[in-house]
Amino acid sequence: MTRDLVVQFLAQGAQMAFVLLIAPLAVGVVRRVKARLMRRQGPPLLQAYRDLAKLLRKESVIAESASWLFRSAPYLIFALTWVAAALVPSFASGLMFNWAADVVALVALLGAARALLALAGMDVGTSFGGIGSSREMMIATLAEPAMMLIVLTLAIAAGTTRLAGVADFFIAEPFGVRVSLALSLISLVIVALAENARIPVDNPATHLELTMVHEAMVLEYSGRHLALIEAASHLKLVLYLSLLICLFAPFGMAPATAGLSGWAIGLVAWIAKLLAGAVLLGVWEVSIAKMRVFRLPDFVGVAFVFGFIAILLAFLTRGVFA
Amino acid sequence: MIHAYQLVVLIPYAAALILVAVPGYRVGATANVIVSAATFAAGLWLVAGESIVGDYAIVDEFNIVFIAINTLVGFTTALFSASYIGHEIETGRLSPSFVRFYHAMFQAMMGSMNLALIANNIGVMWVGLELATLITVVMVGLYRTPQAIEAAWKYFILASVGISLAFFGTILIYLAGQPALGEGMPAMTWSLLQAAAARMDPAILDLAFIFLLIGYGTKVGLAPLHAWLPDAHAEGPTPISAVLSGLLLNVALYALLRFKMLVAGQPAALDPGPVMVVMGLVSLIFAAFMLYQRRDIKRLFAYSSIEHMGLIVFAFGMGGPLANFAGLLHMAMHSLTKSGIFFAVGHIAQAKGTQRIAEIRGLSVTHPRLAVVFALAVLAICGMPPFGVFASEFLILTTTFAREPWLALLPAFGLLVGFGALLMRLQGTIFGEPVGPAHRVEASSVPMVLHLLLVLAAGIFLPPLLVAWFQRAAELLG
Amino acid sequence: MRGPALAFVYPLSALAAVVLGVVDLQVLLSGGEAATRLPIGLPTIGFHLRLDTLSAFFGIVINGGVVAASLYGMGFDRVKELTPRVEPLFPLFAAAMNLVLIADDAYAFLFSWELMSLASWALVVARHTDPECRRAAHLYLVMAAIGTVALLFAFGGLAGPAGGYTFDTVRTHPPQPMVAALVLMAALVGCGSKGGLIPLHAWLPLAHPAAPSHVSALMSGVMTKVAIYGFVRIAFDLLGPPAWWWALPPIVLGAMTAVLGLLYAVLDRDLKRVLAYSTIENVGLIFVALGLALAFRANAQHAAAAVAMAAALLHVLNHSWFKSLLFLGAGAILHATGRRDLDGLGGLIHRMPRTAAFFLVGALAISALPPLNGFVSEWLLFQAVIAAPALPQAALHFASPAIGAMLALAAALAAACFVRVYGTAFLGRPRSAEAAGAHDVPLVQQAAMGGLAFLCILGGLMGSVLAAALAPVLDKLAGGALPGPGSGPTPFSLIAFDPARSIYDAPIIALFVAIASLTTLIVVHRLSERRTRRGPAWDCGFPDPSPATQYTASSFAQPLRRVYGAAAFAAQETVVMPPPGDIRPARFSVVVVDHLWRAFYAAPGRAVIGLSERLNVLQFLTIRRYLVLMFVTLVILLSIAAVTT
Amino acid sequence: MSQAYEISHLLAGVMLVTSFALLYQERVAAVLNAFAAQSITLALAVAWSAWSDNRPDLFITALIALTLKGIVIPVALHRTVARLGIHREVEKVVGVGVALMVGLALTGLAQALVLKVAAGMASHAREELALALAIILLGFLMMIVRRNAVTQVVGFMSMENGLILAATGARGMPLVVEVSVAFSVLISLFVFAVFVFRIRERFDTVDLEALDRMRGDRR
Repeated sequence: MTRDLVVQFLAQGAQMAFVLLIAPLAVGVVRRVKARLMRRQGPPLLQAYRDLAKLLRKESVIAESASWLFRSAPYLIFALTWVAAALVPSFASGLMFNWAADVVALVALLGAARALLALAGMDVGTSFGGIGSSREMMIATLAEPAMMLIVLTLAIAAGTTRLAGVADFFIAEPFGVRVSLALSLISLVIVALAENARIPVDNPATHLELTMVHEAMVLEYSGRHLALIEAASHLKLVLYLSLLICLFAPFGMAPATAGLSGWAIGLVAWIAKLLAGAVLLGVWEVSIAKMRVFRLPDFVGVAFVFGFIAILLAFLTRGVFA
Repeated sequence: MIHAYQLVVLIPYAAALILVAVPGYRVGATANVIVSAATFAAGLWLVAGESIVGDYAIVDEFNIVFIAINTLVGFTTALFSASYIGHEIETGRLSPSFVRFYHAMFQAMMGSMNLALIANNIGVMWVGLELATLITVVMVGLYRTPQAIEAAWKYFILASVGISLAFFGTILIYLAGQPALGEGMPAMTWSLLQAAAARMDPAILDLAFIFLLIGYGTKVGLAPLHAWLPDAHAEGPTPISAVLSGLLLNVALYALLRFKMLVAGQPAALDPGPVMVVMGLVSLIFAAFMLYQRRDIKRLFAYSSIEHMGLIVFAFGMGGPLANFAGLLHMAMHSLTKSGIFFAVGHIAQAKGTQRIAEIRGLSVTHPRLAVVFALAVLAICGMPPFGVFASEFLILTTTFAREPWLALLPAFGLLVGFGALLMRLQGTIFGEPVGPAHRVEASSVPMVLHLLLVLAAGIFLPPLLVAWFQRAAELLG
Repeated sequence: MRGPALAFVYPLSALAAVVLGVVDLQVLLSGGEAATRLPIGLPTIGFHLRLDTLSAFFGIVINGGVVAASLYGMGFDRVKELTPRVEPLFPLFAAAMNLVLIADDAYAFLFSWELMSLASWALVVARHTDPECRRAAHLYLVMAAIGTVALLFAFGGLAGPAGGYTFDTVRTHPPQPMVAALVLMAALVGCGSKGGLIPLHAWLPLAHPAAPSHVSALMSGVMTKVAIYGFVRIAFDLLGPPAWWWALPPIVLGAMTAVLGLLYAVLDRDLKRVLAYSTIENVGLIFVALGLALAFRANAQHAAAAVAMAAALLHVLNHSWFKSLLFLGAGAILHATGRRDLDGLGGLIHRMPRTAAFFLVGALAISALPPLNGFVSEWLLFQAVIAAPALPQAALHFASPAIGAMLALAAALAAACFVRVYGTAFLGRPRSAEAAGAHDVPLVQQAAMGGLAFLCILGGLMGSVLAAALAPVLDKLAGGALPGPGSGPTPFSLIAFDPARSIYDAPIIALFVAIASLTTLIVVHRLSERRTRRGPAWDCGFPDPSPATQYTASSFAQPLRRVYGAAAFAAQETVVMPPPGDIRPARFSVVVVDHLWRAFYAAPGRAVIGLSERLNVLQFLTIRRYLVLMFVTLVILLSIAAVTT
Repeated sequence: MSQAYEISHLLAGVMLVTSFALLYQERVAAVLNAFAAQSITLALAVAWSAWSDNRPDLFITALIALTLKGIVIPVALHRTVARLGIHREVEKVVGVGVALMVGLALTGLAQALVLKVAAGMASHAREELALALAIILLGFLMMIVRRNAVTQVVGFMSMENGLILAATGARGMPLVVEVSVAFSVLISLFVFAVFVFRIRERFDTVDLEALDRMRGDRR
């Protein structure tokens, strides 16, 4: 009994470790793919790890006007994102603690990280920080309603808001409410792009001040703080990828009861899907241009519309729960 | 052996004769207070005693309340004017001889109103009411400024026409009662008419009620018969304004209600309810709107009296035990509160040396106590707890909604519009930076505080005796 | 009435509130109730009082707020803070609110309700020399009167023509369906006008800020809850079994209120007004939850009804905590800098660190961010919305996604709004001399804020415990309750419906975050370069010492205004660019139109004044014309008598 | 009895005719004469019913009507008019024709109303009631279709004539005498006021400014 508990605990810990370790790799893959498609050599796959290490080694310079909030925010942001990522079922669905937060709570955790980041952006008192924070929060107001609609669709279909539960549901009967699921897949992808500050919403590679959102907020950070922020954004990318995976491509994921072997299979499948997702993201990002900030409502609006249609369809072909 | 019901009439009339002769306004004022106190005592004696039905006098559950209020407010007003009139002489608005005249007239007026209240004979009641009216006409013109004379003259004309119509109505009641009660006195005696109501001629009864509604309604101040009221209140001496709003309107309404009892007693007659509802609503809403344009503080509260009379008539028009009860309660509360307000207004006018609202500011800074009393009184008349008006308005609106949901919107609308205006004026007068002079106030603040306390007490606890009277009267009113 | 005579007002009211709160708590936990009848009030009916679990719960909410406000009041400089106009009324206000909760007949209820309005009116107009205050107070009391009239109607309908005013009578004789519908609408107007439901909200952002800050805290954090109580009492207790469509008005109005309230808040520059607008938003959320509870109850889905009702009640409690906290914080800022305009503040986190910390807790809590208390109720509310598609009525189906989206939007806007507030008020660099010279408030006031902040955190972690404590109330109102603590993985996991369906376990998550951040801290400090250098802001290489270069509240609002303003307020930006070579600065201006104000306040006001001017002619007629009026009236009545038989 | 009724009916009819005459007259002097005629007729009617129903006290009423309203007041008013210099044509609100039409309508209304009265009351009483009602309404009409004070006072007095007629018509009604006395006091007050306060146009001024001054209530 206790041994079982220990195993469970280790598995949970392992997932935390995995997401943390694989995140920079995923980012590296994206960058590499983009570079290659642009006929560039591109950075080595492990560059992201090196960057983090380098940042950690550097001393951090903090503006005089910065407060304790500026210094403590990175740790919290990193921790929140990490925990959130660890609660999304990755290689196995029934892990020890991933009941602790359902989708709603998960989104809220990310929201907390976002709010802290935006506050940190305002802390030094520069114009760029303000630009970044205000735009970030604006984008969030566009993304969250769409996210809510997706959650609603899934809940209608699977009868639960627990990710593990949804995953189990789709593993059990892979041919669920298909059209509506496809639509909500699209809108979730759009939301993910917006949340992760990817093209066309934001350009992670940019340093043209007036167009940037995420980068503008972290402009004042350096050294270890910047490292944490970067790591957090990597984690967020992985989080959304594995969210997409767990909701729309859960096959291969180990059920709660599976033993070590099942977990191994699940892990392989998960990493494979994750990297595939990264590749797709890279392809997408080179094939489209960044939008002007105030075109975003139209773009994310698409997610909203699709999400809404998805629900209306789900009403027609649904398994009602009560 | 002389009885209390004779006293409440005789004391004032006798006093009037004496006071004409009393030189020196201080003595006169004191005598006025003492006499009014005596009348009040007689009134209380009546309250203590059981009901009386004589040939000429009647004291029953219905009018006892109004006799009590009448004598009480008469007393408090005398008290107020005793301290107020002195100031009027110092400022030279009145000469001592006029004050002497004023005191005599005051007592005569009180006597006439009491006469109208206790009369068991529709003719005598008519006489008393008209006497009171004509005396107030003279009082309104007391200052002899062009405005005062103009107001008095207008009051005189409209009142006289009202008098004539009311008299015609009285004749008609007699004619209606004649078949049942035969010729002579019986057909003019309340108690008998009340008993024989069912056998009275319905058609004449309708006709009579119309004339009485217009005739006495003019004195009640129902729109569109109200025209005399605001100016009379604004131009007369403040104690008279208090008596007008507090008592005369009530007495006129009392007369009207007596006749409504007769009509209610005759099923074949037309139901006066709808007419009263309409006239009440017209007065209520019209007056509420008129409040916004007022510049003179006394005229402001005169219009608010019209508003409340409208509400009361509306309640009686709705009829039914609850609404009638509420109407009676509101009559009592209104007369106490409104006369209290006029006392306060008198203080304010003395403190600031003007009645123009625009020149009254920041009383809460210059005269905190006065401001508190005034504010409480105004909020009370607006139907705010913990004052009695809240209880009556509560009953009126809830019962109306329970019976006629959509109709209830109209009185509510009127009350809200009026509230907006009064609150605006209240805030304007007691708040803000004070401007203009800030004299010491000579007049005694006992009367207004007393009235406020009574209204407060009524809001929190109504004596069972009073409730019993009201309920009995309410069921007579049908 | 000044000086030492009143020095004890705040301590005594704090003490009294503590005692009452304890009594309420005891009643809530024991599930018992106490009733009495005083021989005052309406003749033959009397003044009925009853303390049942529902009243007890709201009593806890209210007395908690009163305690905090009184503590805060103790810290006042009694010379400056115009005490004679505030102190006598403060206890009256608190007492009236408590009285409303225990009133057990229509008269007692409205009596205390109106007393509450009156007392708060006097408090709002305490700064009477400021014309804005007077205007706010006037609008406030008029709106309160409208609400009272609506409630009069509601109770009139409940009591019926016979006048059965006691709540017991009403419960035994519930009104006819048609009447009941009217009553519900009247109650919605009556309580909505006090709670700030659009379009009855406009007084709130004017009146709440006008009052002294601790009174603002009471009005915004607590008095609005009395309004909620009124609606719950009428709709769930007195009105009898609900019809499903009763749910629509509160849900739709509530959702619109939530979104619009925040849009107002995001665009406003006055700190206290922003807070007041966000109160409107939260009241909207609560009304949505109540509407859902009605819908579920009408369809006998008691578990879901319990979830929705729990969301409503917990949000009542939570909002009373963080909104009071935020208003007290705003009061502290006002006290320290004398300013309420966000664009004049900044950098206060350095000058008043404690207040800044407490305010941060409040801001994060009101943004519904885990693991604070705001999120607990928000989570339950979302669970209720997610359950809405299970309702049989098509109207509610198709409403549910719209509602969910609007609530999500509201949540995101709330976060944006309070990042904006905190970022401009406390972070960055001071934008004015006052802000630069600010100092933290007295200890007792810090204690008041600290206590509330602590409650916000505790409530966030112990949400499940609170929900369990609510069980008797939920059972009474919704006919169900949340799954108890035992049924979850841990005793503290909050469960909607059943563990398999949705769990939120705040302590676990908090624990995870704590462990994660601590380990990160330690690890990073182990392996990384620990040196830190202070330098000028980088700012892309062009740091500008002038604080004017920072983002202001207005500039922070710009993206949101661009996205939502055009639709909501017909917001228009105009840039006047001088021709090339002209050295005049370019001018930027924004026009924002408050349609609601125009339609529901300005227009009626104009109508009343205009009509009164028209009618005023009747004051200036000649005597002969008055006689004509009299004559015409007479003839009309005579003609009526002539034709009717 | 029947002949008694014939005569009283005749007299009442004559009074109604004089009311129409009042409406019809253009000049103040003529109005006053018409009024005097009405008052004298009233006196006759009252005297007649006093004699026929042998209620001697009514003779007092008749006497008052005759002396005060038949002679004193008309004469007094003649002199006032002369002094105020308004004996020329009076300013009317509506033309004579309209006034007469309205008068006829009112008479019809009075008839219609009284005809509804149950037969319980003696027919001649009903007739007289109808006439009295008509006279009252016509007097009221007179007050509002004329602009100057004197004619309006006259209108009021003719109203009051109607009242006295109705009162005497109501058989055995007490207090009639007292009331008629009271009324004559009232009327004297009226005339007195017209005398003393020189009320020319206060009754009906078109000068709103003046009214503002009077009322001290700026618009």
